Amino acid sequence: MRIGVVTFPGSNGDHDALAAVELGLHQEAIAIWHKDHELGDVDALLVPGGFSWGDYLRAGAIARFAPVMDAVIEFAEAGYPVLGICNGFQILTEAGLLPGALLKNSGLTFSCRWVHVRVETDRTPFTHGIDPGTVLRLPIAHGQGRYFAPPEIVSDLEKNDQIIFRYTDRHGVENDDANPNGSLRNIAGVSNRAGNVVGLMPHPERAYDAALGGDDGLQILGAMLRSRMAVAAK
Amino acid sequence: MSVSDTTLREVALSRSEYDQVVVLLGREPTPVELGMFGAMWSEHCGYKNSRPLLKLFPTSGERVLQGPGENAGAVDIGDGLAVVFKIESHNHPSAVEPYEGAATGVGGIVRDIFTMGARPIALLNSLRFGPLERPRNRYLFQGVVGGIGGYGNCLGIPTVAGDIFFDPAYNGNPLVNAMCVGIVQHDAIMKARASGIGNLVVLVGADTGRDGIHGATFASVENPEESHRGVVQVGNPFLEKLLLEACLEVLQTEHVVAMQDLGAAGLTSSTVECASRGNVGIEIDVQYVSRREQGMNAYEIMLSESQERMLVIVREDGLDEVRAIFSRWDLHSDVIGRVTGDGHVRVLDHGVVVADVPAAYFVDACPTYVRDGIESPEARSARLYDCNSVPDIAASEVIPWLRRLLASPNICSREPVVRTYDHTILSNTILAPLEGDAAVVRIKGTTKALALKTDCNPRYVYLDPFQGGKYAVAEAARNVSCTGATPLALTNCLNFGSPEKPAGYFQLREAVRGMAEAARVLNTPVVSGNVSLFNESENGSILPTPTVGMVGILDDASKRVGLAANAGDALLLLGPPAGALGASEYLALRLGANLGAPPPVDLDVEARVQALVRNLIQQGLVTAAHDTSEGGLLVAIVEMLIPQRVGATLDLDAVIAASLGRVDGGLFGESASRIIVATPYSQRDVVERLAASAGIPVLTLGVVGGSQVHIAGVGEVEISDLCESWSNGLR
Amino acid sequence: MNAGDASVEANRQFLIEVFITPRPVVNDPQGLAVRDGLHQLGYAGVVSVRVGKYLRLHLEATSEAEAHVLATEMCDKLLANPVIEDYRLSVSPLIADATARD
Amino acid sequence: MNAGDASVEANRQFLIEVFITPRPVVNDPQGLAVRDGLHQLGYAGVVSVRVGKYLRLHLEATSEAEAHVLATEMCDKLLANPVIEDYRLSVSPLIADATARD
Ligand SMILES: Nc1ncnc2c1ncn2[C@@H]1O[C@H](COP(=O)(O)OP(=O)(O)O)[C@@H](O)[C@H]1O
Ligand SMILES: [Mg+2]
Repeated sequence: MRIGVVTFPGSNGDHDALAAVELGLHQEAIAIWHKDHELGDVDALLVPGGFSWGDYLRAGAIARFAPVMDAVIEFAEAGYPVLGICNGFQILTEAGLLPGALLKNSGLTFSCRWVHVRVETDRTPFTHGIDPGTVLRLPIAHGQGRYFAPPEIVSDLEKNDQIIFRYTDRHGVENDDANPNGSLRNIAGVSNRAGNVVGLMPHPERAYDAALGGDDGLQILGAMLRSRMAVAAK
Repeated sequence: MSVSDTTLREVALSRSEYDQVVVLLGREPTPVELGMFGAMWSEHCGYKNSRPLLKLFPTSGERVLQGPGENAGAVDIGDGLAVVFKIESHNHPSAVEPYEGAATGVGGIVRDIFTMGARPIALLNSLRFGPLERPRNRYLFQGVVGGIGGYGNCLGIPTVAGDIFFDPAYNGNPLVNAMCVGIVQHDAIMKARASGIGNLVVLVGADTGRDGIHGATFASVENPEESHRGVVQVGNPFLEKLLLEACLEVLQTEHVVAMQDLGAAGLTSSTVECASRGNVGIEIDVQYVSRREQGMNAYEIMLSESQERMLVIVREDGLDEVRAIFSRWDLHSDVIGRVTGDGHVRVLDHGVVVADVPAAYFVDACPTYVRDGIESPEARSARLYDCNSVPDIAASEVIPWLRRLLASPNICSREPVVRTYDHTILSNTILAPLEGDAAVVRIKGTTKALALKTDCNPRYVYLDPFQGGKYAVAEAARNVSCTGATPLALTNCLNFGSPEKPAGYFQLREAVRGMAEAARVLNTPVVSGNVSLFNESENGSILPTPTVGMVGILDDASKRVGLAANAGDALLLLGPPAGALGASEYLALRLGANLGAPPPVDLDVEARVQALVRNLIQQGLVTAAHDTSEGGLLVAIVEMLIPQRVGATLDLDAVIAASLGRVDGGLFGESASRIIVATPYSQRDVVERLAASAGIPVLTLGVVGGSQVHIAGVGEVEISDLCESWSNGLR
Repeated sequence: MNAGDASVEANRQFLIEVFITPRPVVNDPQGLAVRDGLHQLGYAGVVSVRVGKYLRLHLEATSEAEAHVLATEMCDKLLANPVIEDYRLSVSPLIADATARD
Repeated sequence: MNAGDASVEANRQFLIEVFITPRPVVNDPQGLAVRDGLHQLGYAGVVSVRVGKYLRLHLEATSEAEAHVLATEMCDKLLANPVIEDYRLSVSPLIADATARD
């Protein structure tokens, strides 16, 4: 499988995403530049973390207008798997590919630590084959990860099975202590209506090797490989 | 015509230094030249007071590829790779504007690393503040921590280790030392030596503004808040990230002959250093320098310390390719001049010469001072304080004291700080902050890893600069050894008060002597460093703080060991068992003052204890290792129990007996060369045997398990209670 | 919003608006990035951008003059960082109704 | 600041001020923190604080009306995010002299 990784000015998770694809998934990683107008021949796309344009104004706000974004939007609308991680999630919400927005953490500081998230649905290419209710341990590292969407949107998300990950304790129980940033209803990741575009704040691409503290991230990245046929069939 | 005292004060030159300038030039300097001399002859750039002392450091070794003198040191780590590292202070700017001061400190040290062609892979920071009860100190603390995280996180370089210490001597004068570590192929190491007459001088990155004018001079005078009149520098980590990637890419081409970041004294020091190191001249015209503001004159342009700028010396035929790479990264670059053959730094403003001085005058002719140093009477009498005049504590007081020590700001959990630093980015961190005595980061594509730590107990250095200097090196190395890594080399930042005061000079000289001796015996040459003197405020000098940044190598990364003990492990103490009260955190808390002689370091024992622990780790015999430092033995034991929230059953009578029979001395006294290891109970005797054959005392302290810490003859306490004391000290 | 009770009878509420900008000579990386972003969007006419903060406070005070004095003090002490920022403020009386909405 | 040349003759410069606030339904922890900080300093009369952004743009346009249209577009596209933010803007002509200072 050929997995594209987009680099924006200020991206810094691109190296990890490329490494996770190559060293963790053993798949081909393709670096894509923000000034490119085409994605080339890729089967799936990772929009990595970092501080695109310094996160100035709002995280992801300026990146959303990068030349490559037209191609990203086209790719997403064609139903291919697109995963936005951290800043990538922020960019995809700014671009309107995902609902909601990500605000400054309720604690007002950057937070780097390992958290638990519960997989809410297996209908996306990034959770395909993972039993709903499975708890994964992943690192977070962000200052603006508080998920917010207006109430009517959130009920839509619930109704349409678009909430993909929730922060929980290690036993899968949702509570305030397990919510690292004040996200609405402990939401850690959401998808678009179709389910092929997913964004999450935790970093699966930094959890591909037990030596790093855990390899649960491989389940999310690896799900792409299993679900590929399903997506291609559409 | 003679220059006024006010002007001289502005450039921080003495009258006699000015006279030397006139003699050298054979004429009065122009205003621009005078400003340039002021910057280059400041302590910060010229090391006027420290240069003779720095010669005491051992700087070479089989693995040293680059010692002091370039932007950073470089050490061979095999596989054709080198580790490049340096530590630098940003104390004065942080006292004025803590967030931006600390942020730009990180920015500066990162540039020093990628200037060498190395990719930065880790950041460390060493911080000193006055007590947090004072609102101003808390403001500085929060700002500094915020700035370090804000800049490093954005750059995507993990901040993996550091150290923090509080003492009233840092009121109004916090210390902010940042260290960066990078990796480079041997043959890709780039130097800051201009060469090739006719080659082009290219300035790339941020536009030049009026920020930080006289930063270098201002870093070398007392009372920063008062003396600082320039515009505070505001960092742009986003721009630095672009510079980092673009510079590393440009260095892949054949077109660059030298690279130098613009740090203190901006264009002045970068042009002077590039020319002087390369034994060539440089001619630039400031009209080509892009500005952020209108109406800047040559003086301001030459002394501006605007951040995120680099000087690149490029072959003319490669210019287009180099500039294309920069513009691909949306970076603006200007050709501002050329390399010349006459050894002069010549500055033009629209073709008119405004400065023309042989580079050597700025560098080689910089005056140096060797002064008289005398121990201050206060430090002397504090050192000679009779610790045994303090009554011992009763067994019933041990647990309350333990809790008090665990909650002390100098000992308690650094979690509230480290959580705001991204330590997982780059996916190399295999021993994270709080997991081990040093951080361990793997090197992708090899089996190797680096162990990194900064350290300095400034209380020790204050009370006995020579022993304290030795101890700082020994402790940093010990922390590295406790992960299983072999200490390779060190960098250091000498943060001291005024060397013009005999007591200040004494501290500086003695600490450097001690550090040099330890570095020699422990075989960890000094490959880079930085000097920050004149750290004084209305309450006098800071505690002398020679921060050591140690780098070690672990050939097999999978062998690394943290500090968390497991249930079922035995705890063994390696090294001389006795603790003593002198200069301890315990005594400081008890008496509210820094008192007593710090523990002396027997470097031979130190080296053997460290070798032993590395050997044990190498053989897979231990699950955890941790040295005893502030707080002494019992605190160190509890620090090994906290991560797994597990208890232990301890018998520490032998330690107490060895410590003149004092309960407080044995449990809370401090000492050098002690390491506690946790080993599966069944392997205890193997460890004992190896220790015996290495000639190192070994003592079984107890067994890990349960939810309580039981201490024979003392009582017990829930580990969760101890966790609570430890966790909340910085909140 | 529990401080909003009317127990101190004479007090009225004022809206304080504080406009904080980076001082003119201070580098404003955020402004530069936004300017470049706008250029990328095709707004070539954007000459410069400075990004600051906008605070809205509801404050109880006995008079507009007092509100002004208090607000100035708060800016000097906490809201603006004089080392790198300038501020300007405006005070206006709040009608009870508006309070609820803001 | 190289975009500031006067080659487009008809153009004049305008100062655009943009005031961005978090939408009322959005929690503003920063505002709460500032309020608490002010209470701690003894300003008990502070009822609420909301923290937003204040942008100052210098924009070339042929008329104030055009400047207003452009500024509104920029806000809608980039400067504010309608999911979480409200904005207000004001346009005023810049006299040549003021340009240099801001
Ligand atoms: N400023 C800091 N930044 C990052 N990590 C830090 C900082 N200060 C302390 N740490 C981490 O906290 C842990 C404890 O540090 P310290 O108390 O200095 O250990 P020791 O007493 O063994 O030298 C280490 O993992 C260290 O790297
Ligand atoms: Mg240690």
